[in-house]
Amino acid sequence: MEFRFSEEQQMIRDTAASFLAEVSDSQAVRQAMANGAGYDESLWSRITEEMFWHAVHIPEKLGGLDLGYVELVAMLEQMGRCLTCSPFFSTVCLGVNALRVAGTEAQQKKYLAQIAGEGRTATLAWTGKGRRWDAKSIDTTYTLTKDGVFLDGRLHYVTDGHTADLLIIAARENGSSGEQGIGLFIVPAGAGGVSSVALPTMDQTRKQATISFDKVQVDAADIMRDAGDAWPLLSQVLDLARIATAADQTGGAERVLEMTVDYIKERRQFGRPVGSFQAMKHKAADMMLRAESARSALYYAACVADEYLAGRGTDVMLAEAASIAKAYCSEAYFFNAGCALQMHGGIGFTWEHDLHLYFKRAKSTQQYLGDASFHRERLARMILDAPT
Amino acid sequence: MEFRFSEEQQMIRDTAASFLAEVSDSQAVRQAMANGAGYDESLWSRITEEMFWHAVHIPEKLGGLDLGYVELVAMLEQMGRCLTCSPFFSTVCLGVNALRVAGTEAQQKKYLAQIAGEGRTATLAWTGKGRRWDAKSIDTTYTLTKDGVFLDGRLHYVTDGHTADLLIIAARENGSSGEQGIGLFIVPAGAGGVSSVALPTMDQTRKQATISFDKVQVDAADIMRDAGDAWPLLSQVLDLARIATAADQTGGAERVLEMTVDYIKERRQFGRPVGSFQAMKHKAADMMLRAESARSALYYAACVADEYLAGRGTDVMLAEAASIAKAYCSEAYFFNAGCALQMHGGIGFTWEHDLHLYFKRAKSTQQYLGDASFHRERLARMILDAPT
Amino acid sequence: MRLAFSKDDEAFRESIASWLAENLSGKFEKIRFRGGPGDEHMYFDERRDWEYRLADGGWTGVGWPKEHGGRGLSIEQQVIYHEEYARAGGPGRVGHIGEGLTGPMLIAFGSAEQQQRFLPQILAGKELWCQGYSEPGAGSDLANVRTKAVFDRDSDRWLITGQKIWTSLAQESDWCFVIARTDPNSRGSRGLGFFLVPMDQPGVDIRPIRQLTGTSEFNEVFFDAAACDADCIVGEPGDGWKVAMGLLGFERGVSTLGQQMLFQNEFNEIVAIAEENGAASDPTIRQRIADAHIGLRIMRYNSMRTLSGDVGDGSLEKSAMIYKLYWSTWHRNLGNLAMDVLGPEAEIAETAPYDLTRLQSLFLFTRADTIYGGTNQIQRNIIAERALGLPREPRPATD
Amino acid sequence: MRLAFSKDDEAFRESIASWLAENLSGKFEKIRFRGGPGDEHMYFDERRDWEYRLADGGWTGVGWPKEHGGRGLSIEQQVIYHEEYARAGGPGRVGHIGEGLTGPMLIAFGSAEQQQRFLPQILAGKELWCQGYSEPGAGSDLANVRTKAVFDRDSDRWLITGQKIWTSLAQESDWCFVIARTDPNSRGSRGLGFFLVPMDQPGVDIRPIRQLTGTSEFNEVFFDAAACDADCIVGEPGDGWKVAMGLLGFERGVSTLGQQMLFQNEFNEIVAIAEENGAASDPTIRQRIADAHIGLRIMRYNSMRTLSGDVGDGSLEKSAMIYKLYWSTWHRNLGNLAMDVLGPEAEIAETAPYDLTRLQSLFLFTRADTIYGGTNQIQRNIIAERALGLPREPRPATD
Repeated sequence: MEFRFSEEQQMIRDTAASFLAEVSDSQAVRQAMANGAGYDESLWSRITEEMFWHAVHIPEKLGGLDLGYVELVAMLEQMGRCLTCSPFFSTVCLGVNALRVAGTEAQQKKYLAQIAGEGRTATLAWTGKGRRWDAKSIDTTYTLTKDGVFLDGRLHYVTDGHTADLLIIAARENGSSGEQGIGLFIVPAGAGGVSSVALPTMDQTRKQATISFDKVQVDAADIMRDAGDAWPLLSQVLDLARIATAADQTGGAERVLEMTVDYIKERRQFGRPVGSFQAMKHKAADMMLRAESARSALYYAACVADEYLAGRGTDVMLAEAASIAKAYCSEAYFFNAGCALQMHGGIGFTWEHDLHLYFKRAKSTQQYLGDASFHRERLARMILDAPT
Repeated sequence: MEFRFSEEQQMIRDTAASFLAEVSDSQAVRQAMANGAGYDESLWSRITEEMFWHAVHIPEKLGGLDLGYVELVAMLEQMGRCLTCSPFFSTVCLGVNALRVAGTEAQQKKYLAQIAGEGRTATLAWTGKGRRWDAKSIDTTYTLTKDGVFLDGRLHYVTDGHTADLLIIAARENGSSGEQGIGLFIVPAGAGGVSSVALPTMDQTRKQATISFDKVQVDAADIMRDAGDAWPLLSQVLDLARIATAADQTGGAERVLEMTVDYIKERRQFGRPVGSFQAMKHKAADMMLRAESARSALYYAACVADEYLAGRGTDVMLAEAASIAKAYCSEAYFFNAGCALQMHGGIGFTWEHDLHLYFKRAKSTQQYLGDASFHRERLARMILDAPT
Repeated sequence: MRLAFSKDDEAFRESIASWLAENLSGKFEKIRFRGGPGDEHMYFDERRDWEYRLADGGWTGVGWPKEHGGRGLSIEQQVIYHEEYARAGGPGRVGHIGEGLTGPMLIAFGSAEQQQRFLPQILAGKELWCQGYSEPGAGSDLANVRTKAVFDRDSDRWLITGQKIWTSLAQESDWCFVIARTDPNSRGSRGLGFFLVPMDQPGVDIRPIRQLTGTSEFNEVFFDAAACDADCIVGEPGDGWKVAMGLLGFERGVSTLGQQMLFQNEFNEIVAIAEENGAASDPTIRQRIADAHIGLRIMRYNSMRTLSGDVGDGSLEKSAMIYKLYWSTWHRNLGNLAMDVLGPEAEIAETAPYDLTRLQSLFLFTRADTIYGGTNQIQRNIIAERALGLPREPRPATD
Repeated sequence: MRLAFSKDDEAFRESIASWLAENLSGKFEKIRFRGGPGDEHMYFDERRDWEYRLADGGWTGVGWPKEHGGRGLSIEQQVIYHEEYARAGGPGRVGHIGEGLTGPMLIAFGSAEQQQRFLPQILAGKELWCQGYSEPGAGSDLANVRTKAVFDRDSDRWLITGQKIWTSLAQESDWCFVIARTDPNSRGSRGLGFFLVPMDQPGVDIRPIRQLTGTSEFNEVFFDAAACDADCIVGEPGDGWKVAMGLLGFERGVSTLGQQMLFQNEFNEIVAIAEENGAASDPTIRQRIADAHIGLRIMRYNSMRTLSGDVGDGSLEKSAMIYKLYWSTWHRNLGNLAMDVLGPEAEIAETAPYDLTRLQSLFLFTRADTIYGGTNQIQRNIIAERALGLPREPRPATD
């Protein structure tokens, strides 16, 4: 048992911090969020070619760095601190995870190598319109015919869905319901019958698209594992993505605290720094409690993800750790960002100040893949309704 | 529209305050809570003979004062401030209300006159063991035979159930469920087959008993209105009792704020009154916001109760106002009492200090007749599930 | 205590309701429910026309005394007026600062000449007002005013120089009331004057502030020797703080009930969405919707108690003093609830690049509710010190 | 980072688990899960016997260095020890103050003679300790010590006079460590001494404090020229504050994990009740149970991070500094949850007149968690000033 970054992990974290300070400052973020793709191509090239981060947990034999989830999380935390705009999350935390969890050996060989080697981007699309994040939200259908598998439907809230090269699609067998009949499929973005529409979003640093499937034919080789029974696999992919999201949130929750502490040390009112008022100090202490606890929840979940990906942990452990991290970090980030806005007063309300970007990202990540109340109910099922 | 005490109401409130200051101080409360009955007989005599409060909203023709719910609430608020121990709540807010709402003319004539004239006490018993406060909690049964009606079962959490002269019992027709098959019955405490056990309670200022019914025969004349279909009537009685409870809570929520403000003005630490620290001041402000808002919710509900008892308001209006008041005042009192304990530090933790009596009463009244979450769900049904 | 309105009052309700039904239609149909906080920039011209229509009908200044051209309505009828106005979807009033602040301030502190000069124009909807209170660097420390007013004997005018911030509707306004320092050697709340400054002059420069919503309801206003006639100071030099504080008190009047009806409309919109998208069956959302409902009802009861002058135990003071803290917190929570009812759909904006939906604007804009007009922290200080008598923060030994 | 324990550590786990299974039985069966906070007065004699049994097995002072008679376990094995102890229902330790505070304090600050005199007795469970820190009137202002220590040359002893409060287990203790003022002209944290005072002497008077639970875990202790041998001062006169502050630091060690296992037992009891009485199907209770679960797990991860010495960004300091605020708030909420899971049944006490159930005691006793050992307000000040570097409250200009 050792619950701290190793020296190597520490180095990865520090490298990420200094790289991002250079390439993902406020100006870079604002440029990226205003462009249609939602990220800067040249930054993505530097990430994939110079840093090779996108291959962080792709196995060595497929051209990856073969590092673990703790290392991934260390990078994501720094990206959260900087509001980095890139297809990193969708490609690595949705695409690579889905391939690692649900891809056949052949699919992994082909697609993970493509991602590692060519910097291709990927994403996962699975929900229909609505406010659910469970199996019932899946309403795109697949139909098995003598000519192969066909996908039909519209997928919503797809992170980077308008730019990803590779789409991993969850669909349900026509007529199935709930957790039954779910299949996962790999579809190139350019396949016939696929169309995507980018949507304007309140949080401009995390782009979303709607993707429509009109009788899209899927190669037999691109049907992922356990088709018809793939909900458990998808659920594990989602849990890995939740831990990744919690990393972004933890970084943001820390960063807004720092911004606030810096501000209230300097800002003077009534003849003294506002940071000397107890109301400010106590709120800052509450923020730190949350930021530190978010880190603990996150690092633990990252360790569990490592165990799981190494085949040593169970899906139940993964689900529990992911729900704890996502529930806690979602609330911590939103709480901290809200306090930060309040403690900055009017200045934090301006477009020029970066705070609103954090506040909006706190809200969008809070909702994404289930908010705290969703995950608490999920944990309650594990605690209270589990067969004894 | 006038939303303030009239001069007469103000006078009633002031009279109550000064009377209770004399007869229901800390020492009186501590003596009463330590004795078996839970109240001091001589205080009850003064209330019934000298003040005539127990007859506050009994019609004049039956020997009562014929005042309204606003006046009743004004008294209860003062009792809450003083933690007064007496069978006032059970007799007036359960017994009299039940007779007014569900009693036949003959029953009102007989029993309200008994209460007004002889100071007899009464209570309402309706729930079985468990944590529900809806119709499903009723599990005492009544059976119609050729010899009359027979009651069987055990009733829990009965306020003053071990001392009340008159029991009003809710029971369900054998085999019925939910809101169907409910009847209300008047049973003298001494009737054959009735036995009661007083229970030790965490809040010693509000006594409870369990009452057992073993084939208790009820006079035909003591079957209350709408037997078999009396849930709506019972529900209205409960709503009136909830408003009365909210009055007790409002009084308590105000009183603990005052105690705290007095204490933190005097208590010095770090060379200054602790009340000059922002953490204390802001908490006190939050307490005041709740105490004032509790009053508003309470007085509004009292007005609605008056309208209802005068035949001008609907049961839906009553239910809404009661749930708003009970939800808000329950949380306000518990919040304020909890803050008061924290702000008093060690001294508030001692048996000798009265604060714990308020804290415990805040908890017991919070639970009684449904906590805030129960009432919010009830309101949600009105807001969201009502047929449009 | 009684809840019912008198027959006269109910008849009055009928008259305003039918007037609104008749007039708030046709070309005004599209401005129904628009122009509230965070939406103030929308349909400005139409709402200006609507102000004239209201004035023609005699529905401006309904609470002002008759001798000043108002309608002199009783509290009850003002309550009814605001209820019906909001129920009908009456748009945010472009003249609300003039009617709600400048007018009552001039009635209380202005000279007869000032009253005659300005009040009729406000009632007619012809002159719009904005306010020049906050300054950059002052924030919650309102008395920390750096804007200067110097009397120029040559032109017989006050010349105002300084910077104000968070001024809404500055571009649309004809006049601005400005608090400025008349005694350059003074500090804090002494030595201030209260000025009525025309906006259409070279010395006034308005720069919109782009807010987190992407829109610009607020402005910075730069005064560079902006001129103000000698008779456009309210009271004497040095009276500025007194006038400013009196003016802040007007914000807690009957119009709070109108504000609450707008809140009710927002709440209803959220409930309708919850019923439509299934959020209404989520138990935690149900709790929060009920909680918002409770909060809004009690906000109303608090106001009714204040308006009825419930003075027992000094409660008038108390129920009025909690008002800002109460509503701002409630409203901020409502904005968050709106997003959580919507779920992931909450992220999707109206149109690219960044036109937000009304509920997104609500969510973001309500974060300012707990800041402007005295932050929640300042409100709690005021409550603790004035209503509860707790000691002030000791002055620091050294600055 | 890794979560797994080594094979050696797992073998160690096996050894302590089987020792406990073997020994915590028979006459000790009834003290399983007893004697925790709020329950410290229960089964004292049996728990004292249990302390001897632990000592015989070599299971006291497991974290103390070997050269001082301890077992010198690694952090990992201490974690395991506490986990297994709590899992087995090991009772609240009567010797916990000696083992957790006095021992480490003497090892850090005591003389060799003091170490030889006291440490073996603590390890053997033969001498029990209590603490004399708080004083009435001082509250959170710990440095406001009024108890005096005067050196009496005739008897070659220190004479202690003053009053301490909130001293738990005073009646059962052989020794008390006392912070007292050695320099009568000093104020605040200067001029204090740290004394080891025998309790069984005429100058010591113990008066139980009846708490809101009706029970008396805490005491007032009056010292009236209580004698303390010259060699029973730790360090020099004037060193008292340094020793006291060092000692406070020991409270955040590995034993926090043991505390958490007790919390887990309480949580499990509440879950079992919820499953039995139907609360488990109440959506708001489900949310709160899940939240308590989340809170407890993260409390553990926070401790693991502290114990692993995660020093990146000074986080060691940070994760340790939030500990008290975190657990006290969590525990208080758990007490409230227990009541709400029980519903109306929560009111019913064990037996008349006023013997409370364990969960009622939990509910009431946890209200003290956020007060003693530094209130939540003090904790937030410390976090803000020491971890975040925010300015101290300015000293008042006049007192």
